[in-house]
Amino acid sequence: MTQQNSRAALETRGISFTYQEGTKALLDVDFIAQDGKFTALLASNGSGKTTLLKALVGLIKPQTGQVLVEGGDIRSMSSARLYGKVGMVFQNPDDQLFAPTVAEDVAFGPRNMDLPEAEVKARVEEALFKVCAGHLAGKAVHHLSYGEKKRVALAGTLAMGPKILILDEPTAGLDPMGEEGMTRLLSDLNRESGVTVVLATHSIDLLPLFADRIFVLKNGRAIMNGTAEEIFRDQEMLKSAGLRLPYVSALLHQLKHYDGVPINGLPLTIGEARKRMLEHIPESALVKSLIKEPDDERT
Amino acid sequence: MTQQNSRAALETRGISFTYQEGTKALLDVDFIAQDGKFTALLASNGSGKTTLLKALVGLIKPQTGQVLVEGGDIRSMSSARLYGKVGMVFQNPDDQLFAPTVAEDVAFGPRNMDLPEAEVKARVEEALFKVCAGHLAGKAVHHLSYGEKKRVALAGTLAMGPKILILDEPTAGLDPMGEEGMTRLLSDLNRESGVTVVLATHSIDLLPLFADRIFVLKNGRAIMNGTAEEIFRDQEMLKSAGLRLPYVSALLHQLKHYDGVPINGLPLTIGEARKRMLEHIPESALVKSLIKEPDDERT
Amino acid sequence: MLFELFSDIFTIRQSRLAFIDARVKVIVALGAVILTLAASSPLFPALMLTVGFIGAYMASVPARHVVLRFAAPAGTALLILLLKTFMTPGEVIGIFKFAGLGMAATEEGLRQGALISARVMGAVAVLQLFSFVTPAHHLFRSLRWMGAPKGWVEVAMLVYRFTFDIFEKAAEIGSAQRTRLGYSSAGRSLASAGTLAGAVALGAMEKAERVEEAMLVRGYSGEIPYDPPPPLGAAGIMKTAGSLVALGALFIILEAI
Amino acid sequence: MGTAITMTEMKRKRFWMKVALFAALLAAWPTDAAAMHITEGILPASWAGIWFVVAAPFVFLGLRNLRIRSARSIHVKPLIGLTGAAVFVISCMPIPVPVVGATAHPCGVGLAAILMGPTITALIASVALTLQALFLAHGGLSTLGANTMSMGVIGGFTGYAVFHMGKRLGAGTWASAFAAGLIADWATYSGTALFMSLALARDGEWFSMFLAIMAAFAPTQIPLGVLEGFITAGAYRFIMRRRPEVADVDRLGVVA
Ligand SMILES: Nc1ncnc2c1ncn2[C@@H]1O[C@H](COP(=O)(O)OP(=O)(O)OP(=O)(O)O)[C@@H](O)[C@H]1O
Ligand SMILES: Nc1ncnc2c1ncn2[C@@H]1O[C@H](COP(=O)(O)OP(=O)(O)OP(=O)(O)O)[C@@H](O)[C@H]1O
Ligand SMILES: [Mg+2]
Ligand SMILES: [Mg+2]
Repeated sequence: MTQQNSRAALETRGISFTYQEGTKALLDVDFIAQDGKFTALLASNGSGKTTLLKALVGLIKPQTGQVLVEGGDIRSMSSARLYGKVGMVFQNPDDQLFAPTVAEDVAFGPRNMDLPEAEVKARVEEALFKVCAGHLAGKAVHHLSYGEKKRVALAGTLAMGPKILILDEPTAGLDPMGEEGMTRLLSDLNRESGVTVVLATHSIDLLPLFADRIFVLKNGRAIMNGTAEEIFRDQEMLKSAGLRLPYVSALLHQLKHYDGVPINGLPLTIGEARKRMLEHIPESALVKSLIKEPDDERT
Repeated sequence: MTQQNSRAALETRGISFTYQEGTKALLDVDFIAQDGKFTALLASNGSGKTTLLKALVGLIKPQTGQVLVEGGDIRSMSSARLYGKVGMVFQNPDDQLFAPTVAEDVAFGPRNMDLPEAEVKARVEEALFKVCAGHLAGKAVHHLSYGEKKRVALAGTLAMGPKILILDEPTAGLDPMGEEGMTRLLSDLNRESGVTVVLATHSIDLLPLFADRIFVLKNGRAIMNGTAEEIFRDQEMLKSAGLRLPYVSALLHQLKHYDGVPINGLPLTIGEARKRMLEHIPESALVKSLIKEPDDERT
Repeated sequence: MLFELFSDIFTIRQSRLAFIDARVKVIVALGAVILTLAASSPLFPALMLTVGFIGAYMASVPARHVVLRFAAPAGTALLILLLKTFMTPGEVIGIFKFAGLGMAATEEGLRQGALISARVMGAVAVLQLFSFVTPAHHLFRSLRWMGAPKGWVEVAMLVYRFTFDIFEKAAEIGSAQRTRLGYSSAGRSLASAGTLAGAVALGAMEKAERVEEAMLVRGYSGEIPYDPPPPLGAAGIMKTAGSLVALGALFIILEAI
Repeated sequence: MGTAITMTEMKRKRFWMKVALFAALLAAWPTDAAAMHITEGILPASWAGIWFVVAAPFVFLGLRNLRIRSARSIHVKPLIGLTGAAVFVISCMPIPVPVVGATAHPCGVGLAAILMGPTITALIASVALTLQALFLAHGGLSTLGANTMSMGVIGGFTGYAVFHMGKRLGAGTWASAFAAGLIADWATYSGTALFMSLALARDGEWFSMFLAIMAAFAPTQIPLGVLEGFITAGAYRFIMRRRPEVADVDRLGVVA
């Protein structure tokens, strides 16, 4: 899916937004999410991530500029058409589960689309299955754990069959397992089902590394965009945006620039870092007997 | 401060707690926080961290077992005495800022201690200074950013002058700079002002590494406690508790056990990891010209 | 204390009664309450009370919880009994000394008091058994099916769903106030309680904005859609009619005794 | 006890002694007394039905209001649902009553009426009372009409009227909110006492029954009403100071 190139699924052209009491939350932001790609917004607290995402789905109306969904201005789109294409998952799952039970909640979207009840049922089941929450269908929403709520909230959007999925901090508040599970889930949705994924996050070590393209915001401006490699290569920019390198990259960066180990490029994941490190350790220094049967915990 | 040893500031003896509707949130938990030390509770979502912290300050009453503060059972302590010694900072700052302005909010605790107004003023100023929020004193609470709210909430507790500080997920929701700032702040409070710090977290890469002792909870049981080195050495246990190694340690672990690099011990921080890695890279491979003037970004 | 009771966890436990169509339960429960109120002797209400206890036991509701829920109505029932016994004119059956004063209990009063108290306990038992074995969302769906005003049911669903969240928030704010000694004197308690109420109300209004946004992006256009339950069917009608006839028969028999 | 008119001095004295006895009983009962809501089963079918008929139009006014406002702006329904839940939670807050040493619960209608207006308050009250009857065994289904009438309608409308009269007469917001909370609470409890006495008394003696019930409730309700006044005023002041624009009556209020 990732091959079909360079059609913009979502695009903003020079949008600016100022909240009623005067906070300039977005300043002349150009943003593009290519069709079928995984795009991340990376920025520190209060940089305007949530505001931008809300503008993308028409929940706030920028004072200047344009928001385009598949080339069409969202101002000229009916909300039924817009929300049939674009789904949004908010940060706090408690605010987006409003029915008494999980199944009813997930059915909310499809029912609003006036689908026949049989289709609604099928979609609810499929969506819950996708997020590994099939067993929760009959449960009361207020009895779910935080991680379960996050997944059900995602299912509620997936059930509407959006081609574009927008998520605000999908891993915030999740523990390591939950974080990894959610990341894998989103990556699978993107690669296997071809869903265009756009997400905002300020966590650095896992989620952004899956992105085809990362936009960095700072005080409401999109100060840079590029691949993860490009973004994390620019340390000045990262620092000024209040971000940092992933821990693994920071280690290798320090080995290179403080100790003089001539590491190639800037590895971002553990797997890559291992490869780069091994290039500098003489074969003779390796101790075969240390090697355990590799299990599946590699990242 | 960390020298004076082994007096328990906080202790629980076999406490169990079951919520009204039947969730067994704590099961026979023995917990100790030594005086002047930094103690972390590390566990995945829903393991009982928050419940344990609430039990420590008497907000919930365990059905069995005892909670001791400086050796005294909290059931026999007046709330003025208890909360004069022990301060608690909750996870969501929005739920603990209840005055219209920052200064008034921070003054809430000291005023309730019946201190003279001059003393209250002094304490407010000092507490705000400690959390680097002196400039916010006159601001309206709902105009603060999330990170600012977190720091002000901490100031509100510090202003009461507690010897023991309990925090629930102090870095949750904070961006990289906020996370680092909060971690440094807590570490300074502990080392310089001698405050006993107890906190709960499920983030792994930064906060727990500052702890003198870590307790791991799983389904309401304290399954292990020890130094960070001890905890992260036990991978079986980590996995069963839904946790993982810090990213840097994971890299070195994989280099050792998948590739056979004979790394000594298990480094947890970037600094340590660098040292261990350099032991295996021949001096001759290093390229002096790569080395930049080191700035202060080392962790 | 009050809020701890507000729990629907028991309706999730499997029990035979939980599987009965909620519409049948609603109609039968209403019938039972009406008959209980119409009773002119305490026998039928007493039967309902017994049924309520047995049902709660079958649904494995903890006894402690049952006692807690019945405590307040039982208090009222007792009060009514005393009020009626001592304040209704009629044939005096006993005089009790209280604070140097004779209190005359009358037979007529005792009879009336016992009847009303029995009705209270019987009707409460019916309702509680109903709520022990009927998940709230089944109730809402039935109400809509029965033609209850849509707006009312929608508001009720939202209130029900978010009560739990908001209660947690209230508890959290209260705890934060407590650890900062906000309840260390009567005056402070009062101020803190006011702040707490305000913070809870404001928090709810702010949450409403976020909830509304989440509803909008999922196609909300002013009405919460629902899936109408299938027709009650012959079996359901038979069950309802059968239960009502049985209740009616028992009522007539017990009234005649 | 004869009719109120033929009461001799002696009988009158005895009457009040009995009232004191019931008041003591009520106060001593460990759970909060059911002063606010009429318990399930107390009203005979006829009275229960009458109050349903009387209360229904007010709830329908609330529904109509909801419909009109929802048509104009889509946020009204979630806003009312959430605020309703908040009022419900507030009405479950345990308040220690100093005089009798028991805890009781505020009724919250004063605050609801200020924030949402009287007809929406009637609607919310009917919802909250239904949930309470089912899940807390407070109030009841057969007494739902009467309880909606006393709490939602009598309490709500007096609270709303007092608040706006207070403001018009130049009393400050705090004082107006205090009065609204206090009067709404007392009005609710008077309504409850009135409905109970009407149902419980036989011909001619309802007034003494009314007085007895009022007196029995008084030890908790008089101080509780004052506390509720403070809480209502505190809550309203908090909202006004934090987010004055949110408390704008036109967003929620009902003078439509
Ligand atoms: N409803 C609002 N009214 C006024 N200002 C707002 C509102 N929401 C956000 N802001 C302000 O707009 C700016 C951008 O906020 P936004 O929530 O978009 O940031 P964010 O990047 O999502 O931050 P976070 O990581 O904390 O979620 C901030 O300065 C914030 O204080
Ligand atoms: N008020 C409550 N009523 C009932 N059950 C609760 C309540 N609070 C927590 N629980 C349950 O108790 C268990 C422990 O919860 P707790 O909040 O202590 O976990 P935690 O480790 O703090 O999780 P998290 O990382 O998500 O904050 C969980 O199963 C939770 O669902
Ligand atoms: Mg955000
Ligand atoms: Mg927690």
